[in-house]
Amino acid sequence: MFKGLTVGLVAVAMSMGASAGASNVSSSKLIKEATAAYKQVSKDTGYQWTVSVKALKAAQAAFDKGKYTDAEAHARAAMDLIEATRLQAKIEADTWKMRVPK
Amino acid sequence: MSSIRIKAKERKGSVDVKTLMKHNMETGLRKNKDGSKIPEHWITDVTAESGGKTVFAAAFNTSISKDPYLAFAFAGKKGDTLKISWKDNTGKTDSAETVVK
Amino acid sequence: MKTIIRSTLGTLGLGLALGVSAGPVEDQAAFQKYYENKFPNTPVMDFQNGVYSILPEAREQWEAIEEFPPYEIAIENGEKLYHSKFANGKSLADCFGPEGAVRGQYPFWDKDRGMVITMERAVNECREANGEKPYGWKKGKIADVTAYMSFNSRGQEIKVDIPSDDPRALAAYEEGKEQFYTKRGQLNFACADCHMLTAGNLYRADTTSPAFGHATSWPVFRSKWQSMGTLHRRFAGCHNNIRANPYKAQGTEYSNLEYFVTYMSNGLEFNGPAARK
Amino acid sequence: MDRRSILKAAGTISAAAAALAAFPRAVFAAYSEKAFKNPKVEDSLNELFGGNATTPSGDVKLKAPDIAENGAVVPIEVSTSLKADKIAFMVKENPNPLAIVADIPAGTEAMVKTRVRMGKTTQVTAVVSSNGKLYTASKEVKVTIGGCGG
Repeated sequence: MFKGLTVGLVAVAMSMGASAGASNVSSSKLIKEATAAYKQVSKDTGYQWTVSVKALKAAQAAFDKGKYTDAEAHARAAMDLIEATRLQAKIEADTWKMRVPK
Repeated sequence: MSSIRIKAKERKGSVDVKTLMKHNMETGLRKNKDGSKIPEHWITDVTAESGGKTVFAAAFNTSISKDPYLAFAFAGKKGDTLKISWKDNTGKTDSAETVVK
Repeated sequence: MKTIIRSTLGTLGLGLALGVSAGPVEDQAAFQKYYENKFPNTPVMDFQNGVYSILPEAREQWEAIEEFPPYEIAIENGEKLYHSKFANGKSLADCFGPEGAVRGQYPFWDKDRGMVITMERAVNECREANGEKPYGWKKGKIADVTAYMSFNSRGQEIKVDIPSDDPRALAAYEEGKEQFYTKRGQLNFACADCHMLTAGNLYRADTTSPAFGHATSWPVFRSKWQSMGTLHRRFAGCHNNIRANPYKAQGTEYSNLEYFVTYMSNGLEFNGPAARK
Repeated sequence: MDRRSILKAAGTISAAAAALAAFPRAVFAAYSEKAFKNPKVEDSLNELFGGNATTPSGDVKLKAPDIAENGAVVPIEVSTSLKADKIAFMVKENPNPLAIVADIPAGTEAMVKTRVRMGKTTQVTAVVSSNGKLYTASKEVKVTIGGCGG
């Protein structure tokens, strides 16, 4: 049942380790990409995970403080969560029907 | 409108009383959004009188739930008046009267 | 990551048949049957008492609360609001009758407008039609007024209708149904996961309630909130719990979900307002 | 109302004057700082009853849930077949255990129901004062942290 959570946590952990050499420019770009992905998923699926919103906000907050490495980590985490949301929607598009009792 | 709701019903010479008092019963432990503590504010004393006599009284701590509920029973009959009053730690008071059914 | 999510599908083996059932009537019968089989000791009409229909220990505490329920204050406030005059001299009573005992008529499919009308929406539309500002959707005055109206409607049968001459009504129902059965949020839960497949199980310290009977008792005074709230307030709370962004109260998603969930409780009675944990 | 609390009440702001007038001056228990704002059950009992020796008794009936649905609103009921003049209720693990003291004048049933707050799993105790002695009944109430906060 908590597989979705695991996905999220793994995603965050992976992202944290992969953001060396972050700059104003590169983190700004990542945040923009994540925000664009967020908007696209909203459009496509009609819903979001709360944690994606939080990660995006955290990325922006870190960016505003000049902590670009953190900002990139949060932005990557957001992207992964947003991607997982898209995947969930894709799987569920038909799977939900299996749960209807007959 | 009084903060006190009373239901008083006689059954074989005994009056069952149920009362609910609208009061926040602030414990002093909760915090506002800005982090400041909400000061304690609670009903300290409740009294019930009927026929010129106190038929029940209670003192509360802050651990009584929000909108305190009390139920008790006293010797009385249909048609008696029952008055319930409370006072809180800020000196505020309220009271309400009902006729026993 | 994909493999991780896919593996969830593999663990779905819950003995459910594939495929979608025929229509709303069959859906409802199968839905109700599911709960009757799962909780054979619960009399059918008792499902309208929510989780207390399956938890004797909690039921005792609930009954103690019901001796003088906290929602009585809301009913009194609601009565005042219901009869208080708008600026134009009218009141809610001009829309819903002297006591507002109309709970049994909602939610309904409005053919002219092509949408589900909930009782909360009807209240606010009555206010707006009379030049008043609408109440907020989730708590406060809307909950007080509907508490009064629901109280006066207690015992009315739930008989939500899906007009067969308007395919959009069935589409709205199907949308609500999809909402109910679709996994959402980072925790990957559907309404049906907690309130159907594992209804009655513990989630940390809380036992989940059966969805059969979910829509009967609103608005509710919830101890957790220490205040009254509407069904859509609770929907939003549930979505937050599974880490999905809630939809807007009274938006299409929640209105259609209410349409479906209430339809599933057809045959039970409206018994709101109620006290819940 | 004991002497000390009358003096205290009279000494507070003017609004209290109205409060005092509205409130009957009888020998009934009134809120007292010493009894209620006190982490020690023994001290509270001393303050309330002039002694803290208690005896568990099957004649004291305490109704409280084994598992509280919500720690903020736990329904409790205390009653006794003893001839009681006061009933008190304690929540051991609360910062100040004493929750309520009720007076039972002649003619009033030795019974009280209310709803109390409990911060965590705790022993709760009903204390009945009868003919100058204190009788008790206790049980444990489990308070759990919910999983579906919403």
